[in-house]
Amino acid sequence: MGKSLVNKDLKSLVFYILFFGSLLFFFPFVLSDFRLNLLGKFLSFAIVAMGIALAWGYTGILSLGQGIFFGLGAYAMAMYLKLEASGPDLPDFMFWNGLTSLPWFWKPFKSAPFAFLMVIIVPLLLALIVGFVTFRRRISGVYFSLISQALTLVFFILFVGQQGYTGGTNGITDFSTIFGYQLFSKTTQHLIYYITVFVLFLLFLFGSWLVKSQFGKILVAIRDKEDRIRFSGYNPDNFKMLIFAISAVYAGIAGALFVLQEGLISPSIFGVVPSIEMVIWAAIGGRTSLLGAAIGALLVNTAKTFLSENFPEIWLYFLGILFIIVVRFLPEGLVSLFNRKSSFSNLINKIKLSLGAKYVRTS
Amino acid sequence: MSELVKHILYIEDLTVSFDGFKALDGLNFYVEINELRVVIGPNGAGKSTLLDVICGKTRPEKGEVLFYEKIDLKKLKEHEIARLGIGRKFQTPSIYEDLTVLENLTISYPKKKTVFSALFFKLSPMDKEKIEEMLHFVGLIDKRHLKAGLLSHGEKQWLEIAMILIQNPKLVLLDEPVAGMSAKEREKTVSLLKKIAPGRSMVVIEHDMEFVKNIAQRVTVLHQGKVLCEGNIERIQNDPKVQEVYLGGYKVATN
Amino acid sequence: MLQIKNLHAYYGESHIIKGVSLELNKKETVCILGRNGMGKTTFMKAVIGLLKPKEGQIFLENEDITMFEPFEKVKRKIAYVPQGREIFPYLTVQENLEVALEASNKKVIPDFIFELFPVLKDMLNRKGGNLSGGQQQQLAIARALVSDPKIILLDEPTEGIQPSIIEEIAKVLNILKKEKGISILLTEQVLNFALETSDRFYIIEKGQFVHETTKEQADVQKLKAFLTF
Amino acid sequence: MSDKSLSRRKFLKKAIGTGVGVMGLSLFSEMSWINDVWAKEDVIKVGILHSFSGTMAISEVSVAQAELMAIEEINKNGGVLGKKIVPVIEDGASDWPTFAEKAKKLLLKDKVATVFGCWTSASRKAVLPVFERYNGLLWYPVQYEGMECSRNIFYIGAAPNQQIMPAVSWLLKNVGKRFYLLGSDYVFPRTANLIIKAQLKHEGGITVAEEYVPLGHMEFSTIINKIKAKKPDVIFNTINGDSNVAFFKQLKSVGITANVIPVMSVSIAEDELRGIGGELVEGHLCAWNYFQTLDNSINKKFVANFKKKYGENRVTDDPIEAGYIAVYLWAKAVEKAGKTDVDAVREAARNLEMDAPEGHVKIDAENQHLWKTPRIGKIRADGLFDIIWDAKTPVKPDPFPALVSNKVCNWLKYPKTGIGRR
Amino acid sequence: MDVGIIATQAFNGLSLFSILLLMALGLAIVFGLMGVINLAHGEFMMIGAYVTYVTQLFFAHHLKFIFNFYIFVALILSFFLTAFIGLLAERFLIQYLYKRPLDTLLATWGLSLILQQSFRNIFGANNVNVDMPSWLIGSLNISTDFSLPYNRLFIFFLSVLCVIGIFLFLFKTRWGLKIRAVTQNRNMSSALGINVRRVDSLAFAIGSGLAGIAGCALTMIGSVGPSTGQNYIVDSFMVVILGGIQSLIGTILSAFTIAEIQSIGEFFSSSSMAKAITLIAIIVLLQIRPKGLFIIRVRS
Ligand SMILES: Nc1ncnc2c1ncn2[C@@H]1O[C@H](COP(=O)(O)OP(=O)(O)OP(=O)(O)O)[C@@H](O)[C@H]1O
Ligand SMILES: Nc1ncnc2c1ncn2[C@@H]1O[C@H](COP(=O)(O)OP(=O)(O)OP(=O)(O)O)[C@@H](O)[C@H]1O
Ligand SMILES: NC(N)=O
Ligand SMILES: [Mg+2]
Ligand SMILES: [Mg+2]
Repeated sequence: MGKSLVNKDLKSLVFYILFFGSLLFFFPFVLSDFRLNLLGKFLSFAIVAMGIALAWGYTGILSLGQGIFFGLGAYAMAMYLKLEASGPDLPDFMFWNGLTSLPWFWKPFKSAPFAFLMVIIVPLLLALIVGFVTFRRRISGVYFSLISQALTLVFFILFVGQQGYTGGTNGITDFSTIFGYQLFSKTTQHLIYYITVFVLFLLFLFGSWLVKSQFGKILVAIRDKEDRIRFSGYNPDNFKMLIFAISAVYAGIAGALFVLQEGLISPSIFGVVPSIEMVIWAAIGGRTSLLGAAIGALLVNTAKTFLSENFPEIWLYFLGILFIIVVRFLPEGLVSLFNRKSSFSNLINKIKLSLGAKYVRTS
Repeated sequence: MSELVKHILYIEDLTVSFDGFKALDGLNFYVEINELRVVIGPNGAGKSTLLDVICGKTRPEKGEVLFYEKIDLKKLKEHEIARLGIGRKFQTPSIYEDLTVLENLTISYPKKKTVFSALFFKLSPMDKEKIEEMLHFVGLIDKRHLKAGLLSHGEKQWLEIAMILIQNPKLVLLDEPVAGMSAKEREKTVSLLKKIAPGRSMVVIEHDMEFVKNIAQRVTVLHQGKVLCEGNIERIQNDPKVQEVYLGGYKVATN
Repeated sequence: MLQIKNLHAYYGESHIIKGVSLELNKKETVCILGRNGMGKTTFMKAVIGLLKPKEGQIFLENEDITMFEPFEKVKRKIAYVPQGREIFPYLTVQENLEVALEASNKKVIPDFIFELFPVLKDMLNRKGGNLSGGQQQQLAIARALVSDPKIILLDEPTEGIQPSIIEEIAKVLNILKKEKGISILLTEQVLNFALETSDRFYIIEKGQFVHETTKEQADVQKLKAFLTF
Repeated sequence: MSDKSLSRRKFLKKAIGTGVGVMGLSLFSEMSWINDVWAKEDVIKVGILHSFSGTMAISEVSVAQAELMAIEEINKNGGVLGKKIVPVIEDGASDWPTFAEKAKKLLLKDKVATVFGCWTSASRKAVLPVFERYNGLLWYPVQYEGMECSRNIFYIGAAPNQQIMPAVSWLLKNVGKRFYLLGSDYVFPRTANLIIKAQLKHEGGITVAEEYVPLGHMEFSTIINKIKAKKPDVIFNTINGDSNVAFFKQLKSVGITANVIPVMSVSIAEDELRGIGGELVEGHLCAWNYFQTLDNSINKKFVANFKKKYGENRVTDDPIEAGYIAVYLWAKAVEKAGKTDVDAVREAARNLEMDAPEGHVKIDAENQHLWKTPRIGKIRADGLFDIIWDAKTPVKPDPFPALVSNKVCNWLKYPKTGIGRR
Repeated sequence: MDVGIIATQAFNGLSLFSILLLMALGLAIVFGLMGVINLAHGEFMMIGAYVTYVTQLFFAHHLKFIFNFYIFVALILSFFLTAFIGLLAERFLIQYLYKRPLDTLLATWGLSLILQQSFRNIFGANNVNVDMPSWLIGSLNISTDFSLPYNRLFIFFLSVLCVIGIFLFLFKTRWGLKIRAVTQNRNMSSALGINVRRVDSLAFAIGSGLAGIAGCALTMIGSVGPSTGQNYIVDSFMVVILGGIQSLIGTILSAFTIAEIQSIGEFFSSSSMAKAITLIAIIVLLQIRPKGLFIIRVRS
């Protein structure tokens, strides 16, 4: 037993090194700038997916509102960038919406440190509030998921409606510099790519540490039997709030990195659809594995780009079928293919179960 | 704790009703510190409901539920009650199926249970030893790395008992701990309970009279949400009302 | 009636039932005794079809029903009382019972059910999930009887039931056997109950039968020994 | 059974493995050095960037078809500069960041000479910085709210003074003063209404209400009740997409026909009317620069070709026509410049004129918008229009109406930013 | 404000109520009872809508003389065709996911993408136009400024009919009982002699069929396009969630609550704000009743 454990750890270690090594030393040298920029964007998505793995995979909280947090992080960053791009003028969209002066809540975003802080604080606070009003009232499972979906819609409507303050449907776009450097110069973009990889790595380490800790075990226990954990003396509400907030912060940070590379943010990210897609990334890759979820985000988005570029008129079929196949046959996501042998045979068993022995239940 | 406190559990006039049906009906129930109390009674008498109220799962309609005669349990949440030192085993085994046996015990271990302490929690070698010992005791040492969901019914029962005991509670509530256990395990449970009994109070619900006889000091019989009769096992066995509503012709062999 | 030949069953890759053969005759009660985790429940599941056996055969009156779905077996008059009750929590007691009419040719719940379990009569409109543990167990047995079976599989039926009702159940099982000609396959850990109701005994250990005896020949001490070691 | 499941197992293993492989490969195939090895044929690549999926596909697919038709026609006549035009089609998927990504891809990876695309203002705003950053060229085919001035975009649809504002003036003169403004919650309607309100104030009209519905809104009964309560003379409709169907159906069912309160729409044209049903909207009004029923030979040929290519039941409309002529305008500019270089084409396009299905058009030298003729049509039962008014001559485009802005867009006068003060 | 406006507004609330109810009814079975988070519910509605479109075309071309009655044929066809497609989805996809309810969300999302694209490829990216039968155009005039549009009255009665039908089916028939049993405990139902596969398929098919009926009805007031279905999905789920899963009465109650909040809110503010207000109100209401307005509690 001990031996195979070591083996497994060694194997994963090799895998981690390969993964992050190739992000650092391989892709930047073989990909064109455009593709590297895409990859950087996908890496920011990978961060969202890791957050989802923490909340959903480990704790059983399926949030269909990650787009909100991603969006808030992105808007915080975009507000700073927009102010920097506008110089002394009012941002263009405010002007054509008839505003005459900068709204008070925009003002502090002139400061980069403040904006960076807000990238974390705003999602964190909102998640804590949402967590407070739902988990405390023991709203969980599907209820929570669908409430978070409704919230997404609320945010969408509000951001679209407050055009003068948010840029409306257009969102915030047209940036030029960051700290005075050209945002879209080759060097800046390369640097941002490396920062993204680095952040991904840090958040991966942090997440791994979390799930290995006692805290992580309690999360799994909550996923299993939330009611029971109370009788062991834990208050699951607090645990859930914290992990949900952490996953929100992951999304917020990802949003900020996204804006830096995409050069725009719009409320469409608050839409119901992007939030569902985020969950799908994690599911496809493997919701109970941080790196799995991250890889899911990379693969799904690569596939989406590849398919939509090559089959612009019918790519949705492929994507739809891909989702169905993975969910149907790989409930643990694609990582289960790469895991130890025994997991692989587990998968085979699962397939077998679903093909033949439908009534087998393990409870 | 003041010298005068005699009862760890002080319940008076407790009433619980569900849509008009009174599961507990003005129940008075007192358990002394360090007492092992057995509660029996017909199916549906309200035994599990009583435990539900004590550990905060069910809120009563009226009545007093005091811990050490002064802490009002009605006002507390489940985890707060658990932290006071009240551990409960459920009627059907309730464990974390996706965690290993070992992890099930580790998270039940009585250390600070706030969010932040959990982040930095580490078991000391002594704690580990205690857990190992407990695993040995309940015969799950070989299965400690197995996912708990894969245990058989009886093994799950054992695991849950171990989880309660490792919490080292002042008051242990056990709902039918030997249901589904084989004779051997029943005997083991008896000795286990006897071993852990000193220094703590216990309320045990059981239908297995053999088992009851082996552990009981004082037995309470509930019926229709009220106490029907209370006393030692002989007295209970010979009470005609108890025989009528509960025992039937059953007689525990005297050995 | 029921013949089981060399049955093997697995959970995933773990081999739980390892070649078990058993015969259940008409008007007979057979009891499988065994300690925790020895495979009693797994065996029952394999027989009723909730778990598909990997190897071996099950015959019902010479028809091979090994790979039948549970409902097909039930239609052939086998009833099953699972360990853990498995009551429909959101259905009323009455509805819980009515569901079982599916496999019977009757339209209404027969009265004898309520004679056997008078508690249920008072609770017809209560949701199954709200019954006490013992009440649920009674409901589970009653539900099996509603379908008017020829064979009943009972997985630890006395768990959580008060002594007087255990006695009742023992009586009922004996009556069913004698008067209705029902065959019963039972798992138990409580020897007293087993001795009161069963004609033959098997001891299961680690998925295999290690001892077999009839009531007449039964050596109680020996059986006890099996259960305690 | 176990045999069968074994082979199925193998199959699945393979299938899933292949799937993963394809995804991995797709990443590889995008690596720069592989791209460079790709054969370079002597053609001119242009981008078609529209939504082929999502909500906006409803409108954008037809425009893309018109653009493709124009490309095909030009190729049939020998192409531009003797080379064939090859369209690279990308799906913006009704999602603005996707538009931006695809725009980058077209410019950086495919290195297209120009791009025809977008519909919503939001998608245009999303790609605008991309086109400016990489000095690409976008031909935008839809009417819009103005307030924009980019040297990398040619605006082929109407500016506010070529559609909305003439429509308001006409309504004030011919229908009444009390306007009920109803639009989608969205940039174009909100900005358009800003202009309309200013204009009403200026020309003596009254805004009785201003109301926005979320995109995709389906339930108009309450709004219609409000309309009844406010008793406007006209409803000025800037609703986009799906919701129009619901709006008109429900309006009709409570008996508000064009005779009672006419609706003037600026975001629906013949193509959308197909999905609403002519009887429902008969008698209501739309303002555009082009209608399928325009009576001139160029248009007749255009309509005939379009129907021949895409089906008899298909119709043409303003954005479709704009998409179509955008391709011709670009081709003309390229011929004039003698190369596809963006700066050269932009210079060549100044003052470029053309006889289009909508009549004579000209690219404004100052602001890169198109001179167009405002028109108003009345919807017939067959979903086409009777043209009841037109401005007689093309109007100079003005992206910054003086009523709401003191800016002007003039690249000749302000070569740095294009924007100056009035 | 005069009486007519107020009366109309009251009727609008009722009308929205019936529409929401119709939309949510299928979901109440598929999601509320079976636990399948069917994100393709909107697309299933669109199947009904497109069936109506095709039926209407057929009648317009071949059965002109009875064109006005096409809607009844369309209702029936919508139900059965959508039910059939639901059946296929259940057979080939959903049945494997009953143990993993959250995963149904992902798989049905894939399904909805495929369905949307199919609509686009079959019927074109544009909206299609469904002509109403002439007797559904116009309204019953009670007074000069209070009138009840026939199409809304029709939908109202249709939804009442569907609710009654489903209610009787679920609670008064053996099949209904079986559906409820199976959705609570699949294994045990099988062990009591129920052919679980059949019941699952039937339940899912009926839920889908109801979505088809809703889609058919909605052609009378809304548009029919490839992605129209997405607009309905959040609303439908909110109705079921607020009502409390497992409870049909709850669904009715919640449809009513939501409709009233929405239509009153809309009258006094704007549709966008009303929508946001409604969603927030739902969240607040769930604070007070975390498992829905009407929930049957059981212990374990
Ligand atoms: N939520 C509820 N709604 C309605 N009745 C309930 C509810 N909870 C419990 N009851 C009823 O209350 C009574 C007491 O139940 P309880 O579980 O306490 O019995 P018990 O003494 O533990 O029985 P057992 O020995 O069978 O476990 C039973 O009749 C049960 O049906
Ligand atoms: N779903 C499952 N997956 C894997 N292993 C299982 C599963 N369920 C049970 N087991 C294992 O199978 C063995 C037999 O279990 P089973 O439930 O049949 O025992 P049992 O004899 O009924 O015990 P008990 O008296 O405790 O009910 C046990 O060792 C258990 O750990
Ligand atoms: N430009 C528009 N109609 O969005
Ligand atoms: Mg109990
Ligand atoms: Mg068992």
